[in-house]
Amino acid sequence: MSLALDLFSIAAISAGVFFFLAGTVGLLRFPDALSRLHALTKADNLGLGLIVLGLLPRAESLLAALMLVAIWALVQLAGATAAQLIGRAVRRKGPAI
Amino acid sequence: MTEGASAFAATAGGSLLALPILVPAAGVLLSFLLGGRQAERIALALMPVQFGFAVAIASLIWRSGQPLVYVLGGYAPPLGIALRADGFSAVMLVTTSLIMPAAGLYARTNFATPNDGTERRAPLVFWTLLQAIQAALSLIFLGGDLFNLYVALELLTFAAAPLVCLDGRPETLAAALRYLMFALFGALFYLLGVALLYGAYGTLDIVLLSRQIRAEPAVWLAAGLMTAGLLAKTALFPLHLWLPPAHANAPAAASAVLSGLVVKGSFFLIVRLWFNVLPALPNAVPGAILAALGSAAILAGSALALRQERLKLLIAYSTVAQIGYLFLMFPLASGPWSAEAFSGGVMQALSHAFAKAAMFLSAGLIAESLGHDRIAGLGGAGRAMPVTFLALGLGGLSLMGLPPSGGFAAKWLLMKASIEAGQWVWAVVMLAGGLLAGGYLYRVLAPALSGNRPRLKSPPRRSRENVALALALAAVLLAFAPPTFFAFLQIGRPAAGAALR
Amino acid sequence: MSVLQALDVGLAFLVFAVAAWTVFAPGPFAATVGYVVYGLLLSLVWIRLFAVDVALTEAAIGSGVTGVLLIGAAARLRGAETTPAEEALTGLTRLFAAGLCLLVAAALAAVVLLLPDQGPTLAPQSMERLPETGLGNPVTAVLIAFRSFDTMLEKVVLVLGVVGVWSLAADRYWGGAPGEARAERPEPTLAFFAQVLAPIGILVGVHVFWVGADEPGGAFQGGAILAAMWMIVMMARLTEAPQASAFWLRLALIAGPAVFLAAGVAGAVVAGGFFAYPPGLAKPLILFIETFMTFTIAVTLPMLVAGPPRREPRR
Amino acid sequence: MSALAAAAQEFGPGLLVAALAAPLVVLAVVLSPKLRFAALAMSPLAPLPALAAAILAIGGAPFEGELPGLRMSFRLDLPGAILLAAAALVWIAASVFARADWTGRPNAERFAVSWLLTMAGSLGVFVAADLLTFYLVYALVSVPAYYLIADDEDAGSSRAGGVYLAFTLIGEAVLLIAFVMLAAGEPGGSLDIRAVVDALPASPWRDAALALLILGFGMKIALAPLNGWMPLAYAAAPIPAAAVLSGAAVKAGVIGLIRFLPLGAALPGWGEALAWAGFVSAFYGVAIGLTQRDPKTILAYSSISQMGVIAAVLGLGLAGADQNAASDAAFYAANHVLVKAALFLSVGVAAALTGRGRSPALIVAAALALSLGGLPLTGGALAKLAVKGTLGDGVAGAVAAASAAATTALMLHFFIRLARSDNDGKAASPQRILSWLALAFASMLVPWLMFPAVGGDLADALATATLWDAIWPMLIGAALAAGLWALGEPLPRIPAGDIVVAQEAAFRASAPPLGAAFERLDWRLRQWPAAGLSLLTIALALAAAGFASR
Amino acid sequence: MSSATLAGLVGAALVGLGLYGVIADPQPLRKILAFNLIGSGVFLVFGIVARKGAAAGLSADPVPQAMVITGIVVAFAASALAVALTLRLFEETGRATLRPDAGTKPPDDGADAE
Repeated sequence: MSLALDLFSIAAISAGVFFFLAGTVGLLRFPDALSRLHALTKADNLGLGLIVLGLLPRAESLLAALMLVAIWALVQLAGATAAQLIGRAVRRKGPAI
Repeated sequence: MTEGASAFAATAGGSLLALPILVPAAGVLLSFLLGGRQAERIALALMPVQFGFAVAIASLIWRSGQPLVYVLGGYAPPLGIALRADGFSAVMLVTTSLIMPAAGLYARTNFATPNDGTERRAPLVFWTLLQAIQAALSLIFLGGDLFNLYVALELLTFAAAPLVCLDGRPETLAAALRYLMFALFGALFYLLGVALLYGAYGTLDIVLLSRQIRAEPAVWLAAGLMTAGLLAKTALFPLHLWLPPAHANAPAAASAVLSGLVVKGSFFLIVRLWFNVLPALPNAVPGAILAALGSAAILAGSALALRQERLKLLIAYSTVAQIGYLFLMFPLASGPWSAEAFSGGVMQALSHAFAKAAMFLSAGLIAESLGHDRIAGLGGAGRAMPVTFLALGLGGLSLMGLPPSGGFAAKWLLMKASIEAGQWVWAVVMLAGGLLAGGYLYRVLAPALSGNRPRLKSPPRRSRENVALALALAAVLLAFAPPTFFAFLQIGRPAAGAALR
Repeated sequence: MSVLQALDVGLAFLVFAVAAWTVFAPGPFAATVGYVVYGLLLSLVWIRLFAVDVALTEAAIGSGVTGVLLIGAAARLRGAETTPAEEALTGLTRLFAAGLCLLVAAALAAVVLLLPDQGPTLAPQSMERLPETGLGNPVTAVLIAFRSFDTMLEKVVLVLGVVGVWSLAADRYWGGAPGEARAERPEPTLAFFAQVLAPIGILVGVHVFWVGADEPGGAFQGGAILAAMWMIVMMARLTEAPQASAFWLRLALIAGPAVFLAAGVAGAVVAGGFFAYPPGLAKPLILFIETFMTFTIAVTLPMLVAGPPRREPRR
Repeated sequence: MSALAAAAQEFGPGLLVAALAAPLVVLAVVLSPKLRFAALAMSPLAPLPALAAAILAIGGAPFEGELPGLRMSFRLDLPGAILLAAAALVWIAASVFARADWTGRPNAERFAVSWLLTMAGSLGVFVAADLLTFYLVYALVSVPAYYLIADDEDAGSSRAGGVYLAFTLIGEAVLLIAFVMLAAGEPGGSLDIRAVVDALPASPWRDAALALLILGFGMKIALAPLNGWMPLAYAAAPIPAAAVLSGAAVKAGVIGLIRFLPLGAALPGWGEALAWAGFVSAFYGVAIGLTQRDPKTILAYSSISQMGVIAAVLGLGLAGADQNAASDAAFYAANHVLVKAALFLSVGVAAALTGRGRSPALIVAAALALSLGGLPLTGGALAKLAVKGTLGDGVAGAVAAASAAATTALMLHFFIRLARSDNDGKAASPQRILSWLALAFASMLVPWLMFPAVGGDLADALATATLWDAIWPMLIGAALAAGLWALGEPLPRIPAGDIVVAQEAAFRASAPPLGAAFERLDWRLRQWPAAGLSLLTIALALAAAGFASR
Repeated sequence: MSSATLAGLVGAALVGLGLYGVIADPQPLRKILAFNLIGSGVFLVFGIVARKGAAAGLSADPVPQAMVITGIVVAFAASALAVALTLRLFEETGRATLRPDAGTKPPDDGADAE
């Protein structure tokens, strides 16, 4: 049982790290602001989500697990808002960021 | 902690030490809360109270012949914070509590709240920050913990910097920004030194540190950093970049406080550091470096004062020079002449405080009455406003070091110590400084008492002239300080270079 | 080298690299963004130093609120970015400056390395006297009891900071509100974000303050989180910055230090000394003081970020 | 005599304080606009306590006084009393003479304040007993006199005032460090002048202190080449101011040398150096004076010369451990106080008189002028007699005789220039003429009264040999003057102040570039990067210095 | 090398970097940034001191930690004041600079009657 959970954790966290890595590469390599934003939000949403998922079985208590989920939710909220604002700014002032 | 216990046995009346800090701090909060005319009322009402505290502390020290100690909250150092007052603290407190009301009375005209009671920016800020300066200075003079003193330094900077640009002119804004930035620079150096000292000894209490201090790299780096940081706040040449524009452009009452008192705050801490924290260490070479910088300050500051076109800038550069004298006491800190050197340095701090405050207030009156403060346009002004120029001249007497004046007494003591120590060069520098001071005062006073009276925009109010004159007379009266006064200054001064206990 | 050590070294290099970016970045805006990242990384360093209280403070104030302040300033300073030629340093001066800075850093590093591994400490004494305060978090005990004088004065510094910032207002704006006038229509995305986040944030802030007595957290950290919430709400234009002349605002700004100071003076009457707490009543009294401090920090930080009044006062 | 001695002990101390206080009290009253006029009328009375104290001390015995609250102490001994008496008389006469200057002029108020301050200092230097009191009154007699010199506010007096002030302040600075050395050399920590001078010969700072003392006081008495300020100042000052400055105020330097040179200890090197400097000055003053046209300037050069003689006497006294040199030099100087002041007043009176009144005035002036050369039966002859013992019969005596001849020539030159000088158009008030006559009379009489006090024998003064000794140098001098006159004044015209012109030029050439260099340095250092680098450097230097001094 | 020592070295390096920025960068805002770098370097030195003082069951000495917290707040207030001054100066003059000539011009007649 614990082995399965460990394997699950490792898989999920590794996947999360992969998305973060991919997002970072995208942030650095993509040509314009909107596509960079696209890369970044993927890293945030998927990467963090997978890591949180991987960590959930290791949480010491239900409260801790809830906090992990809350963190993910808050980052979702912040990321979405920031992406919105940046996207709007890009549209208004042109993509020269 | 038997050692700690003996050092922090509460002295009778020690609780008095907290009041000169807490009362003006409370004044700051109340003034800001109530606003409007209340700020001025609170500030002025608390000044006599503050004087009472200062005198009471001085008399307690005088009667017991011992420094006064108070442990805050019952948590003795090293865990907690102690306040401590020695002879030097007491005279600085009294000096502050005399100059503050003078500046306050003078400033009432400039920073009055309109009759309808509408709150105005400049008055509220001025009266609030004036009290903050008082609280910060009290803390600097009484603080016994190096980190607590860091907070005091920042308090002082925060209180002083906005006063510089109270009138909002661009050049004053630039001056205030330079002042603030360089002061922050200095504060960081000080704080870094504090971190190193804590890392080495686990305490920041001055007395406890002085008992454990050893000549080791951490201590020397800390001493270098802290001293340099404090020098930046004291504007010792060549770190004076902020002082002339800041002091010359601030409102006169603020200039008087900034030049007379605020720079003395960081100087006081340098004295604390070298005389109270590090007295057991060999300090001849660092002392000589400080005095060499002081000498450069005296010569360059005076020479530059000679070349200014505006009276307030001239006075500000003269502050640069006069600060230099303060540092001539450091290479003389050990040896049989150390008491003389210490007294001379303190005397210089006191007499410059009074004299410079008097001169800035006079210069303010001159600028207001004439509508400018160009030296070339001062011809005959002394005839139109004789009392103002008398105050300016008497202050100048002290700067030149002519008798009878506190400046003369200071020079005498410092020169005697430097001759006895065989360090001639400081005496020669002091002489040159006095001559140059004579030169720049001549530039102001000679034309002012000659030629036709200029037309005044408005004659200065007699009461304000008297304030300036009273300060100048105080600088003169210091010349007659009795020997007991110098004995009082020595209370609580550890002998420099003394062997480790 | 263990994994943790490897991570430490990596973190160290990352912190250093981002710091170097903030110094050498081409534009002030980029540098400022670098600084915010740097602050977050620094919080991790603090966690690795087992100083969670500091990490929270650094993240909230050192990186967060300071970041907002600096980014706002960088945005408004566009146009002042070019350096006049006469202010540019010559290569030789730069080299000299770099050499001196290196020397200072080297001296500092040497001294730090020379410090004994088991250094002098006040931890035992703190623990010894911790029970008197009724608190569980020794850092909070130092801040509110052992060195309460520092903390009270530092609150006064914050008040002076507000006075100083406000003193930069033009005379006609005195008593008015800082910042631009409120837009007719709030930015919808931001408004939504603020509406969702603010309640959660306030909860978290109060929580951080409350647990500060016994666990990492306290008035500074909680207050900073609350402050951030208010700033977000103001940024979303859901509410306007208050007028500088408002009595309630002034009261809020001084409440922390004033209550602290009053309690300190009261100590002289009832507990035998300034800033002493009466035995047994220490914890409630401390929480009482901290409540006001938290509130004052929550109000002060946004006012410091908002800058001087820039609108004519409404009478 | 014993009655006077008793009175001296009884009233002396109080009178000493009063001597210093009286001018200051009058000054305080002058500052009140309502009482100003009355106070000014009283100013000639201000030196009276000083005069009374001097009489008590000369006739009775020396005495001391103090003001413990102000940490001031006073002492009046014989040399001081002789000079004090003469100075007080001059201040009384000149105050009466100057009363016309008190009112109705644009600078009257300023003049009055400077006058009274200078008076207080001038009387005070003769009674100050400790270093600090002496330094205070010395500053008082020196600094406020600036406004007596620069009174006219034209270019010439501004220049004279500036030069005077520069010399004064440098002199003060030099003396300050000398005094500090004196104080440091006294192991007991006493500041009493006698104590510190007694300790001087054994002090580690003996030579430096002596050099600085001679330099400092030498500037005050205008020893060549530090003489440049004197002709400018006396020519620029109004007549009564020139009288008190040349008569009374300059003697602050003389009393300084008398008080501070350890005359009891034989220091041949220093003594002879001072003596030669004095003699050089004595002839230098005459030589340049002969080239001058303005009577006031000529009198100033005569002062330079006479002060040189006094310096020489004191130098020889120091070389030979001659204790009497103090009172002898004081007597010589006292005569100069009275005569020189009276001569300056003569210039004013002569300028105001026309026609029949002028000739008698010129005769009095001639008598005064020749007194300086040592004309028999005048105070000048007594003065020469008094210092004869110290000068001796050797080289110094011969040089002194030659200096008497030179002085005679210079004074004849002065007389001719005075006789030819123009009328300034101002009417001579009776007040002025009377005060001048009174002072002239006093300058003839008072030396006779004081001569016995310095151990002189009046009969000796009237002996034929003495008379002849006095006359032959004068004849030589007269011949010299006549020769020059006959040749139509062939000497080159040297600007008044001679060497000071070069000193001023050197100052003008060096000061502004130096100041500009400081400004450039300041500008560089006040750049932010420079200040930041300074801060780092200082921090590192302090740390390294501490580290290295382990 | 312990993490505390490493942090101390990072602190020293940050101080050096910040110093260079404060000295060499002419723009006030960049200087404020650099000040904050120095500040955090100094705080890290406090941090290592605290960590080396771990004792009595605590993993770090609480006293330096408390000082750092106080220091961070003070540093923030200082930044806020400096930023406000810089912005105001920029509004008034169109440039933000620390050049020394900004303050030494003689004021016009009457403009300096406070």
